[in-house]
Amino acid sequence: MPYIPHTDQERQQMLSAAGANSIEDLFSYIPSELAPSSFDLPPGKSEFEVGLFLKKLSAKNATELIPFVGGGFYDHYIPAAVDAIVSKSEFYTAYTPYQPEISQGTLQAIYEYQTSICRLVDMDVTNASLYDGGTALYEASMMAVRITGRNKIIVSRGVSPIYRVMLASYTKNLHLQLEEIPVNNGVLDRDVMKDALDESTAAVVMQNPNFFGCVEDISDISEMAHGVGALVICSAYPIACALIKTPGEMGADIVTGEGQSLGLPLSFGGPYLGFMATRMKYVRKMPGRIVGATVDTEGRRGYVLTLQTREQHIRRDKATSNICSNESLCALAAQAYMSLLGKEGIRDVASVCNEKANYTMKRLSKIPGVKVKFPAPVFNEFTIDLPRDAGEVIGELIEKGFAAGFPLGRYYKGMEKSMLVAITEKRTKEEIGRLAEALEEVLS
Amino acid sequence: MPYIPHTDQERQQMLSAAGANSIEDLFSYIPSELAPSSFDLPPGKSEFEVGLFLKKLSAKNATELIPFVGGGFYDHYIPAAVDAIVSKSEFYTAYTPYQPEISQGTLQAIYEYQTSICRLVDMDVTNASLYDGGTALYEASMMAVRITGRNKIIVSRGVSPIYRVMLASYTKNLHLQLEEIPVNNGVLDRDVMKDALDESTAAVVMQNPNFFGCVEDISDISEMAHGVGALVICSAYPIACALIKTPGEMGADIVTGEGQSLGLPLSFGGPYLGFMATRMKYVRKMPGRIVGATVDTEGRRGYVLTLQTREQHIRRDKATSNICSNESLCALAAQAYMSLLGKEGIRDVASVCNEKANYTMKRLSKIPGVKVKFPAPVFNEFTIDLPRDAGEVIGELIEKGFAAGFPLGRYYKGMEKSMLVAITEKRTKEEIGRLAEALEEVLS
Amino acid sequence: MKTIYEKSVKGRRGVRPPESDVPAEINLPNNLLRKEPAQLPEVSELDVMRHFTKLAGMNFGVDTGFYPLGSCTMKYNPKLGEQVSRYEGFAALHPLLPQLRLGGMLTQGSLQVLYDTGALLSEILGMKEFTMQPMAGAHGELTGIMLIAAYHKDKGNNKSKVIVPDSAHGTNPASASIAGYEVVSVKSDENGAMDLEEFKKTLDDDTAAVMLTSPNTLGLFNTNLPEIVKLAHEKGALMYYDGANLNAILGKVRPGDVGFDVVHVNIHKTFATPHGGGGPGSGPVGVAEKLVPYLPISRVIKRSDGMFALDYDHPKSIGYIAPFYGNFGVILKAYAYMLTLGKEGLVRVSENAVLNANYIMSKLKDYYELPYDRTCMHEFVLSASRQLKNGVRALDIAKALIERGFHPPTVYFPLIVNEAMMIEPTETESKETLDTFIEAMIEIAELVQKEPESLHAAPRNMPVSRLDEVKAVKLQKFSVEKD
Amino acid sequence: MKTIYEKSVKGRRGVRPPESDVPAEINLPNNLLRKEPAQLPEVSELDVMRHFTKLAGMNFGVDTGFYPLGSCTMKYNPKLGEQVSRYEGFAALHPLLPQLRLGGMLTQGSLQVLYDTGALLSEILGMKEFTMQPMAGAHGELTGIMLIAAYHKDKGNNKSKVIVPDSAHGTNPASASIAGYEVVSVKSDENGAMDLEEFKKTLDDDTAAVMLTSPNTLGLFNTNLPEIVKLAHEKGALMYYDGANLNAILGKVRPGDVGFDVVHVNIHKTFATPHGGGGPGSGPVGVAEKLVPYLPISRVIKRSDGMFALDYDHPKSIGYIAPFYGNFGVILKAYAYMLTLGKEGLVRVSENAVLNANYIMSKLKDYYELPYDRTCMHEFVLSASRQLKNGVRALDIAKALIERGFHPPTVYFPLIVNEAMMIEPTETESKETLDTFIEAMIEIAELVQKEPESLHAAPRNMPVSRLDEVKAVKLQKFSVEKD
Ligand SMILES: Cc1ncc(COP(=O)(O)O)c(C=O)c1O
Ligand SMILES: Cc1ncc(COP(=O)(O)O)c(C=O)c1O
Repeated sequence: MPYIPHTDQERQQMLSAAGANSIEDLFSYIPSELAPSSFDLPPGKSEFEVGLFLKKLSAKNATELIPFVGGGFYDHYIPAAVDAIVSKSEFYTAYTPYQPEISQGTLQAIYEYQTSICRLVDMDVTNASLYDGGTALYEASMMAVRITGRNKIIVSRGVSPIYRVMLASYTKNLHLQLEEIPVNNGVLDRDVMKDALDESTAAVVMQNPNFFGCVEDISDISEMAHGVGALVICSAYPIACALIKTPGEMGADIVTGEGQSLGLPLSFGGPYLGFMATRMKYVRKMPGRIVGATVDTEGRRGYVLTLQTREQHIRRDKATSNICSNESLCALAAQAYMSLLGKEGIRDVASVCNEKANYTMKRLSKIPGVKVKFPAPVFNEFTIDLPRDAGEVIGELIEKGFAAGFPLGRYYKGMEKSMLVAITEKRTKEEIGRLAEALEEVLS
Repeated sequence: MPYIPHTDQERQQMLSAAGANSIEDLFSYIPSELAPSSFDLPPGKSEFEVGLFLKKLSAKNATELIPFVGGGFYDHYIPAAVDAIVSKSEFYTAYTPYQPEISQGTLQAIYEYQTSICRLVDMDVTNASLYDGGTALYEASMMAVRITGRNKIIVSRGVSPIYRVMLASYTKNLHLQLEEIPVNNGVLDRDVMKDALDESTAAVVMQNPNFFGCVEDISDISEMAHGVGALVICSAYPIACALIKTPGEMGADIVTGEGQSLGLPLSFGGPYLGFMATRMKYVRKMPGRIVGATVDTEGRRGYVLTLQTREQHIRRDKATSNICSNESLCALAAQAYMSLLGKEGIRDVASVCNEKANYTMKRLSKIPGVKVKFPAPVFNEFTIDLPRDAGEVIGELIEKGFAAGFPLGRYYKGMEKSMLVAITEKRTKEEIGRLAEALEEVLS
Repeated sequence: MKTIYEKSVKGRRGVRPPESDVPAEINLPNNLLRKEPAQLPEVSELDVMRHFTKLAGMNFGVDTGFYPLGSCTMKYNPKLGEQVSRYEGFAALHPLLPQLRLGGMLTQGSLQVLYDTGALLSEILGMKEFTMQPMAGAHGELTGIMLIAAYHKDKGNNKSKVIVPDSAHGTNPASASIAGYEVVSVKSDENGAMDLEEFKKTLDDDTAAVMLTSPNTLGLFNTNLPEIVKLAHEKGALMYYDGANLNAILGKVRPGDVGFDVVHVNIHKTFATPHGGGGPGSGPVGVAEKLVPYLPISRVIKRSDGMFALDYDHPKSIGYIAPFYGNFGVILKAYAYMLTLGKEGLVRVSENAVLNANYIMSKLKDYYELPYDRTCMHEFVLSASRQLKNGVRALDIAKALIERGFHPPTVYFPLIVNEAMMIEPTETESKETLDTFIEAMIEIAELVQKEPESLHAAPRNMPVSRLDEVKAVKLQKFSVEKD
Repeated sequence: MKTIYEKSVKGRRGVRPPESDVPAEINLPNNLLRKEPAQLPEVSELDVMRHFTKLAGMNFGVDTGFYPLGSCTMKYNPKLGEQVSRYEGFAALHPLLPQLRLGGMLTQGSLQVLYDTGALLSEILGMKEFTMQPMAGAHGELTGIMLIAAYHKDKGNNKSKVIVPDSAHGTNPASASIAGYEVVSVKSDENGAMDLEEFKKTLDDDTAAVMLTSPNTLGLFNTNLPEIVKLAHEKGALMYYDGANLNAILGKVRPGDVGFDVVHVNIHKTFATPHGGGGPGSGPVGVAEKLVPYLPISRVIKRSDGMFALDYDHPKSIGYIAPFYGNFGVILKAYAYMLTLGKEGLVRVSENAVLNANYIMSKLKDYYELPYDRTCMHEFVLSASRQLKNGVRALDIAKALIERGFHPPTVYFPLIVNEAMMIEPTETESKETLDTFIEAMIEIAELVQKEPESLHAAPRNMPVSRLDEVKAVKLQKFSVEKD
């Protein structure tokens, strides 16, 4: 049998030692009425056959389209060394580093990852990872509720609609009040926000750049929120943080985000990496594992999982979260990515993205009938209005070999003619030119 | 600059320490007349751009054709674990294990590889690898010349024509006499061989299965050769050795071969793996590195490069060979492959190949105008005669998505209508059926 | 060992991104730019590779050696999985593609992976349908409890509590609590099973669900299951199955047949996907027919023409649990594993996992306290209570095992066993490996008699000796200080 | 550590090949079958992974740490190379495809890689054309000498000897000898260069070729080169350039400009492809115009329509050197490397390689004998002669370095330096790394003064201590015994 080493002879020896005559003996005390009513599975296949079958399946996915779809998940370049690092089996075949002496590799790597995230978003402390950017946002909201003891959460409509649905789904039964604030001209409507903010507000949830790609300074919102004792949660795009004003600089109290852009493949939605960072004073309210530095019996530096009394395995139903397995290997990949690109490299990535996005925006807006929707500055993604249904146009562009953008009407009523276009450092001037030509053709 | 860590500041510090003012200083004593007359190279590119460019180049290769081409190089399945093993950078970024205490990984692996090859071909001792099967055959011939002090080498025409050309090329200036013996009905012509063999014969060079795919027992030839004091060199296909009578069983004195089939990708001709095995009495005449077992100062077992006085770094122009770098990582891959498949697995691979080849032979020979050329039994490759030029037919089958076989006329005058078809365990009944149908169409 | 930050040198660079081939125009006003660059490491590619190569050498995985970490099913992770998850057609696929017009057509391969894996799980566990969205076991639990809540709400049932045995994993009470329920714990009986009488007393109309692990965290199969299920259902409570221990019963018992209404599966345990130093995992949730309407959207369906599609039209759905379809890359590896093993292979998995556990148990029970001495399933729990008399704790034994080249068992869990050592060998371990582990455990037990103090110093051959966890809490150092 | 054979258990299986989907008919007569199965290991996939994971942990590579093995250019091996060589379009390509009708069309991608790499090398070295066939440096040497022989034969020159300096690598004389020439060695002068007077005396009409390494194996550039070339050419001898040390002179000196007629390049050194624990390498050979007709076939050409093709029509060719086109996978990695570095990058390679060597040399020359005290190029040779007075040999120093986490330099080569230690840092090493190495070397030098005996016991922290090489020769154990 695949992956099972025992020969029949060994099995027999072991059975005798265990005082059983047969394998069936070992299961004999299970009531026979519990035997499966069905177990209708295909026979096993050889490694070769399985690999080939999956290769063929993979070929049914249209990864050959030139991608301009983002929406929070981006086609950044992943250096070859990232995969070389996460392919080290001492890392990927290990589990949670409960036994620190035998797990310093994972622990130190995660400690370094925590450092990198803190520095990228300008916060004091980061946890070891959460599932993804959406659950991280939900966890942050619950954390704010715990910290403030309040129950209203104000959410900008500039936050990813996917994350907003997640937040709503998770909190449906929790007697919380979710209130959404509109976005006008690409930026949060301050007036509505001001009205919504009150002493029952636990948190204001923002995203920057927002889902439309617009970048804004939310320092004023932080001030307003703090004025009524509410926390500010900001969902951030880590690559953008290398260039734009950071959530920390803008007064956020909790920063979350999707770490996929830091060296993880798109992989149809996962595994990804939820990150969460906050101010030191809130660390004991934070969900998720945290690695801390300490010393061993001989005074040597080492790392351990720490502040575990926040966690389910100690606190059970009183824990800050139920999370156990997280996305550790993805955090390792992110740390490898951030180390390989480094201080200047990651800023270069961000700059190139921005330059190319500006170029693309200009180029596309020259097409008759196409206009940039919002005046606000963008990072690497922007919204354009088309003369007709964006979904339709995108469908026609698929025929021409492009995944040209995301139809905003899918999530925003009234934006049926709007398309969200994302650019990364991988998109070349030539590809952008070809997209523009194809769009021109489709629209003419 | 890519891969160069120094900052300008560090460079300056180091220059001062070295007593130089500038990098140019370090090169200043080189006569200026030697400055390059040209150094016209393209500017560097980012990792992303280079990877993408090469991806596009790779797409220009027709690897999507269903392959039935063999000729000594086979499309066997490579278990995923083989690549996981050779991707361990402690192995692949090391060099020759000159310092055994820091290289026990490579040394033990090669020692195990030597063991596996010995057992597969039934010989006493194997070297650590040679470049490929062709140079191994040449080295074996020279070894026989050294051992016997004779200068005639008799070569069967059943030996790969590629290897025969190599042998001729390498020995052109060496006052050796190469004599080729014809193959009749797929097997060596014993009568001609008998006439050719004499007291000046250093070696008889055979291949089994031969280039036409036919398997034969060469025990009688060994006897004849030994009778006149000549050695028998047999070029072997390691997968076949798992099933058919081994070179050792048939009396060969030196066994060589191409190890590509043991877990190495086809990779357009290399890197491959030349193996060589022989009887213990000839070990000091063998070229190439050899790993031997010994003990350390505390009596613990360990491994070292041994019998180095045969080699160029000690013996210089009196060495048994000039080889220095070999194909160590390929030998590691082969050892991983042989370990993963194991005793029963490799025999299964060989059996399935043979079964499928027999099936294919039967199936194709049902096509009007197609006939199996030789009555001799085959392992996984066989020769068929077509009603017209094989090269032409193969060209037409390419259009239909098949690399259907190798046109023997390319190397053998008078065999323009013959095609060599190779089968591995990867070819399915369905693919074989489709090939048959396509051939039928092309021939009708 | 130095951190990568301590290896950083001002101005040094690693991998270069592509240079811009468009005009270099940053179109952001100054006040929107970050003040100074993020102080990420400044190192070369070689620096990075050496750093992580060294760190890897300071880590222990299944590929390094025996890893009998109870409840975690640290079995061999087939390399095929690593390979297929890197196929470009899978790895490069953007999750929003199916949201484009006719986008489903662009992602048929991945949709089939999701659909088929769900279908296989449904058959393996005897459930009606699976959602593949949950990204770990605990996430599956939360999803499951949310489904139960949605069900009760829809049926107009007003129920506020969830029953969990005291042997349960911490995620069970945590998940129930986070989903808005009050958690009621039921103690275990002398057989290690949930105390039936106590359960009966606790169970009432206010009980929304009963969460059970089967076999439980002691590695014991509760033969009262049918009765518990019957009782719960009679009170209108739903039965939740924590699938963390599914490795014990593949092809032997199906939770669906037993009457469980909701199950989660720890893909990274039973289905051999790597644990990644803590994750990623995957925790698909399966439900009985009556809970299907509440499953998260999107749902992957197979249309009558054989094509796969995403279906959002479920008004009773609890909504989105994950941004997309779950941890696809992990699910894919599990799919490859299931296809490789097939029906017979999966049955052999649990048979040999159970055999291995019983073999070790039979060899060790003379040396260590075995609080529940019955045929176990895929794991069993020893107590170091005997050793404690000599001042040696389970933790000391764990560290002594590290010194001897093994990953220790899970210690101090389940909470109901004093000085617990929870041993789960898995089916991929050979008899020789088990024998060397048994020998080491016996040797340690003997050492406890002879020189108990020596065990407090273990491990002595690791990059670090025992670490001061209290100091870590005091220090509050969660990142490298800025210079 | 046990061998994989010692871990073997009768009947145990690892990876299964696909089962046959055709009738199970072995069509071989019994007398053609092997008598009993080859006694390969019988182990599980996990056994194999653990075995090689452990073995990898007992090995030291560039990714592990500093590897200043002189003459071997152990620079960083970019991971991009590993990735591209695994692209299916490259890895799965059968080498016989171009032999099929119009087959060249089926392999345009790989043919371009070969052609372009050859063209880049031609420009880098200043040669007319390259053959990519040779599979290592020594193989390139043999090819080169065969080319020289073919040339002389064609021209009717009757020449029987090849001149090689005594500082040459062993492969030089070995290659010349194997190609059928008599090898004449010329000693080095007090500057470490080939003694010019002695050379003049040795050079005669019977000289077919002069083989030089430049910089030579002492890391020194011979400023007499132009004169040597002139003298040799006057006698009708051809100049052979051993490119093992090309890393020192990229963009600074081109062998072709200097007048070399034949060169080989050690791709795995200068062009950053991994050394694989001993190989595979690649040793392309470049020639001046007059030698082009003799190059091995096939030759990769670019047709006027821009397509690539194989050309066999060279009646004067020496024939086949390799079965196909060389070590394609290695060449591909080198191509990726050259494209990444580009013109400026390649020049910086030699500049920084030379800087690093001079930096270490300047820091160590007070502690160790530096027999040739001049500005060195990419490497330099120290002698442990001073230490020898205290009974400490170069070998002891090497083992002491192992103990301190470094791979030792090349020792006892070149032969002309007593107790030689040949140090080549390469350009990819950082100043900190060099500094830690320098410190270790100084510390060892000081230890030689204080406790010389302690060095004989090194290394003490490896899986094995010093191994008995004499015993290995006596034992003649080259494989695991059958049981
Ligand atoms: C019994 C049990 N339930 C639930 C979980 C939680 O699973 P996960 O870590 O995947 O969230 C675990 C994990 O160890 C477990 O052992
Ligand atoms: C100077 C010199 N020449 C030639 C060679 C032989 O090269 P290869 O090992 O690639 O055959 C070497 C290898 O170390 C060398 O250092």
